[in-house]
Amino acid sequence: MKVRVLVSFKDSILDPQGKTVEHSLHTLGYDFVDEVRQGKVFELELKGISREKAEKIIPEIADKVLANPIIEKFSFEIMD
Amino acid sequence: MKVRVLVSFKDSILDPQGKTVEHSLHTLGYDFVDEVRQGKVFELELKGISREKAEKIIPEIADKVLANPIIEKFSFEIMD
Amino acid sequence: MLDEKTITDHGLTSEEYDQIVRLIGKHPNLTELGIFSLMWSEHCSYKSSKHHLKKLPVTGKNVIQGPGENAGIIDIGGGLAAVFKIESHNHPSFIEPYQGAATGVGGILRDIFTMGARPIVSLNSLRFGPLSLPKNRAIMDGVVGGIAGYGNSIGVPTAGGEIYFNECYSLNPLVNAFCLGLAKKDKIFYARAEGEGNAVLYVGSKTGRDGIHGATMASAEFNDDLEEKRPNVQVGDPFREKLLMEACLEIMEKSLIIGIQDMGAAGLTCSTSEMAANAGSGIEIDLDLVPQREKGMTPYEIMLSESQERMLIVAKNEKIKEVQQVFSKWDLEAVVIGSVIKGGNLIVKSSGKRVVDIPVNAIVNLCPVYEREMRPPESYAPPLIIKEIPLPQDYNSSLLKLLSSPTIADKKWVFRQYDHMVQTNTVFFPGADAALLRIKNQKRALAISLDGNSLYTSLGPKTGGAIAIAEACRNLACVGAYPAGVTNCLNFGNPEKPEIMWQFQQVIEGIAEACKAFEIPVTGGNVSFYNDTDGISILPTPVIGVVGIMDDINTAVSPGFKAKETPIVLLGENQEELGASEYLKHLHKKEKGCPPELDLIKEKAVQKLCLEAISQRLLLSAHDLSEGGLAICTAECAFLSPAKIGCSLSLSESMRTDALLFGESQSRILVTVDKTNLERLLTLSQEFGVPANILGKTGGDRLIFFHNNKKVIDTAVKDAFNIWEQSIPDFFEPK
Amino acid sequence: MKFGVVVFPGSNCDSDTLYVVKEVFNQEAEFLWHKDHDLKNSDCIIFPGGFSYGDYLRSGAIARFSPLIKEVREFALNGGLVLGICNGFQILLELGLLPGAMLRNKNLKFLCQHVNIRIDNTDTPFTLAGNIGQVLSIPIAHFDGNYYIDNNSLKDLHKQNQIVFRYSEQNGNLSKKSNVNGSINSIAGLINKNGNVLGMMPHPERASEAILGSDDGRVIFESIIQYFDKVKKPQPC
Ligand SMILES: Nc1ncnc2c1ncn2[C@@H]1O[C@H](COP(=O)(O)OP(=O)(O)O)[C@@H](O)[C@H]1O
Ligand SMILES: [Mg+2]
Repeated sequence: MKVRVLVSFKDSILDPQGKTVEHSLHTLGYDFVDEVRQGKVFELELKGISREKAEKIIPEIADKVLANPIIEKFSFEIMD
Repeated sequence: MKVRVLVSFKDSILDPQGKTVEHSLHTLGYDFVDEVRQGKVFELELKGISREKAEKIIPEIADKVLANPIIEKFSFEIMD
Repeated sequence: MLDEKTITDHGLTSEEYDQIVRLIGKHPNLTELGIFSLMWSEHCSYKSSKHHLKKLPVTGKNVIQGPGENAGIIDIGGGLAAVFKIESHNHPSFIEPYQGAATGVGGILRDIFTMGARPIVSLNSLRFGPLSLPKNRAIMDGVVGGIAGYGNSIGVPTAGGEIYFNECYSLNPLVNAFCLGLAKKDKIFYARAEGEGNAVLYVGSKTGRDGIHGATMASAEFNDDLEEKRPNVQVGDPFREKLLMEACLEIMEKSLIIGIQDMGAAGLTCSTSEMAANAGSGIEIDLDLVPQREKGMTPYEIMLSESQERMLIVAKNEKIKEVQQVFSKWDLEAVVIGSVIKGGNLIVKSSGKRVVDIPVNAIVNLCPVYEREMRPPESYAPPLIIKEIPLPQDYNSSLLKLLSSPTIADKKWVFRQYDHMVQTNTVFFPGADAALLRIKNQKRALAISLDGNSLYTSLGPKTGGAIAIAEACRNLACVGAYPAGVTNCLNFGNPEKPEIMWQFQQVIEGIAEACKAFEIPVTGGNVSFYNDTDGISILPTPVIGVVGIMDDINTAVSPGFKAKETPIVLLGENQEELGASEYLKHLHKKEKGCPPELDLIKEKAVQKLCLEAISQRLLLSAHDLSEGGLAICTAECAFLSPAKIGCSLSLSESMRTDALLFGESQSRILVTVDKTNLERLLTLSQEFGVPANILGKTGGDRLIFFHNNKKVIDTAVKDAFNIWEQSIPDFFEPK
Repeated sequence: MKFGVVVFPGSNCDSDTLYVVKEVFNQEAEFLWHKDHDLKNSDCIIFPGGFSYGDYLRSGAIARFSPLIKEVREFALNGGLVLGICNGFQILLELGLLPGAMLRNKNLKFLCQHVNIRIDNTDTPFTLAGNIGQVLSIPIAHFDGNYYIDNNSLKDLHKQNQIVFRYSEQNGNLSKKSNVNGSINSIAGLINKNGNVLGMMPHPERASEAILGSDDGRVIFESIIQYFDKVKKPQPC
């Protein structure tokens, strides 16, 4: 089973990387880009685990290891 | 319009960050995690641009700016 | 009128609230209350410490600026001034180690460049719980990464510091960041909003809802509602800070401004009111003009935000354009948000309404000052009955074990993550007794040492405080620099506990006494109280930073052995002292006894002797004795010699072998000299009244110690080195 | 001769580099601001170390969009000497003036330390004063110095003798241990096919004065100056 976990700064937290990318896209003339936020993506390959179990345990993993809940939020999708 | 661009290492490239995460998940007892790959995600907020235009220009931006094609591949989704 | 809960939630007592009402002649509104809550917090007002800090000597002929400004300044000759300070970022680093430490570095850098000085070096002093716990490793990994991430990016070398480990820091790690900058003596800037009608400019990053109440948080204990405090953490942007630094230094170089102040703790509130109070003027700003990152921020939030990488500037109206040009060159905003006004009030407008109108003097200077109750703890120094300490069977293994204590072990794992060479001035890298920096095109150099042993201060706060100064100065003497100025960061528990206040008072007395003996001024510092979690306080932890001057960089001496067959001489004398030692702690699991005695007259004599010997170029190497005593000091001299030269020492004193090898008696320096200079060194020692004993000589590839003709240690330098070098990495990179 | 040192907003070895060429080697030198379009008649352009744009996105990635890059690219394509140090090397890779890419150091930590590098090619304007096999002690200071290139291109690099520096032991041997950041084939520096653009991770400007612990980096600046004196100066007829 393939799971994708997206981790990014909470909306209220400054995202210096995203801002810098945004600025350089503007310099390159891509004016239609209004905002950029940059985050991390983890693609996990799981085996020997049911979908239900995964749905329960992924948030636990994300909260404990993949994201820092103080400043980051996460979301996940089970891909197949 | 919200666009999500995912950038990750090509399969042929070692991903030590992913390996480190994988290792620490194993240490914590999450044995069912078989492999972890880590990448970047960019969430772009676009305005004043049509969906067709976006579909053409996002790959350009990803190729030129967001990813380094020598080591990275990308994919994108238009979210709304 | 605001209800009682709102007032207590803002950390103000009802007496303090009444005092506010008296001072401003009205009940404050919420924003005004928020302003007072920040500025009257312990962190900003020093209300518990002020009374005691007065005892520190602050004057001296080379002092340009003592405590009271963003940083202290001393004249170092050649038209140059050294601007330096140390500050804590303990609480944020516990909550979010990486960002907490990073923004700590960012904050202290701003304190330096806001005065017109280009930061040339950073150091840091860190305290963690034992590395055997994963949580402590994660904190250390994050803190070190954050310091590296910020300092490396901005391009200021992190050239030294210190790290200790103790159980008491498990729930309350300490992160103290030091920075020093160089300014031209005639181009120093202060935080003053002078000249009615002058413009007030906001520069740097946009304001967001970051760290609202950070200063109040740093003034409270941690407990279960920690979770709630979490969103207050800020994310640092070293790139933006680099731009800000370059732009600020450029406008100051061009003399375009009147006053400038960084927005650190308490953000806009602190910078506006302090700049006005310092100049005896008022200030008016319009929040609608403040660049904002988030929508719908209230005046309360904007005034209290602690968003990073921002500064406040006062400039003449005719210079605004030029200032803005410089900032735009660096891709930064510089926006006029108000002006200096007559009277002494801070007036804040928002959507055309006056939301704040209060006297700056009340905010900045009239916070009540407390002489809190003090009482020595019942049993602060459990007596050490030395006979109860069993003598080791095997001193070899004691030495090796002590070398693996993370407090003593090699810190390369840490400092190789720091760019310690950028700016190409670093002559002695981390690992030497002091960081040594050349000043390009000058013979003169600067040396800096941080020091603070909390085992000593917990078991003997006054002696411990004095030792911290003595040892930092001794470190400077070992490289060949004499002390010129002191900064200090005092990390303590809850000051409302009489025992903590007593520790604080004792430590300050010790520091003051030692500073007076060395005739060095304290030019600033920081106090961090409330380092408690769940009611348990950290050991009292003063961290001393001493800045020294070296007249001729070419005479500098480093700790490593330089050649074979050179005599090894101990300056100073050994005493039978084991109290508060790392040996007792690490090998016997005891934190007991009194710290070693300190005789300031002897200490000064040893240091003067060392300095004189270095300036006469008599010494090949010099290293001070500290944690782990003579044996550890000797081992380090071998490790730090590029060829890993060993040595053989014969000791003949009638005392316990473990005390002789591992005791931490003060006022001792281990040196090596060329044979041809030995006589001169011994004569010089006599002149200075310092005992100097030839202990043995360098050579071979083993560390050998005899005590009263009995071989007590014999181990290969290489093996000992591996243990010392691998101890910390082994915790992080398990095989 | 004249050096031009490019300044991006986050460059932080710009002053160090200028100081060395100007004060240590007594050459003419000037900063070149990234927003300008002026190379100020420089004979050799140096991209210094640092964090050009905070190294956000990827090290060196955003710098290549700076205005001055157009001129530098033309200069390089016309055979002008370009030296990229550390972040400068990363920029040259992102620009495509050199092949390959940088990955994070193998231990996933920033590394600041002296390393040994071996000169493998002295047939370049940047190393002609050195000897093949000569080992230099020079500091590195980077997070992303783990050089990567695909196998075919790597063969090309070898064939064309483009590998100039390799991380080595003090005696010149290559080992896993000496390859501190995990670079493919221990590559620490390489040159383009035309032999006028060099990128290297170690910082020669930090090793050009004995007081800083090593002056082994001098050979690089000396080579450039010698090359220019001999080859580039119009010979009197
Ligand atoms: N332990 C101390 N010793 C001497 N001066 C101190 C000490 N603690 C604080 N100070 C001085 O009090 C003033 C206020 O400090 P602080 O609030 O930390 O400054 P800032 O707000 O600029 O960070 C500074 O001038 C500082 O040097
Ligand atoms: Mg300040």
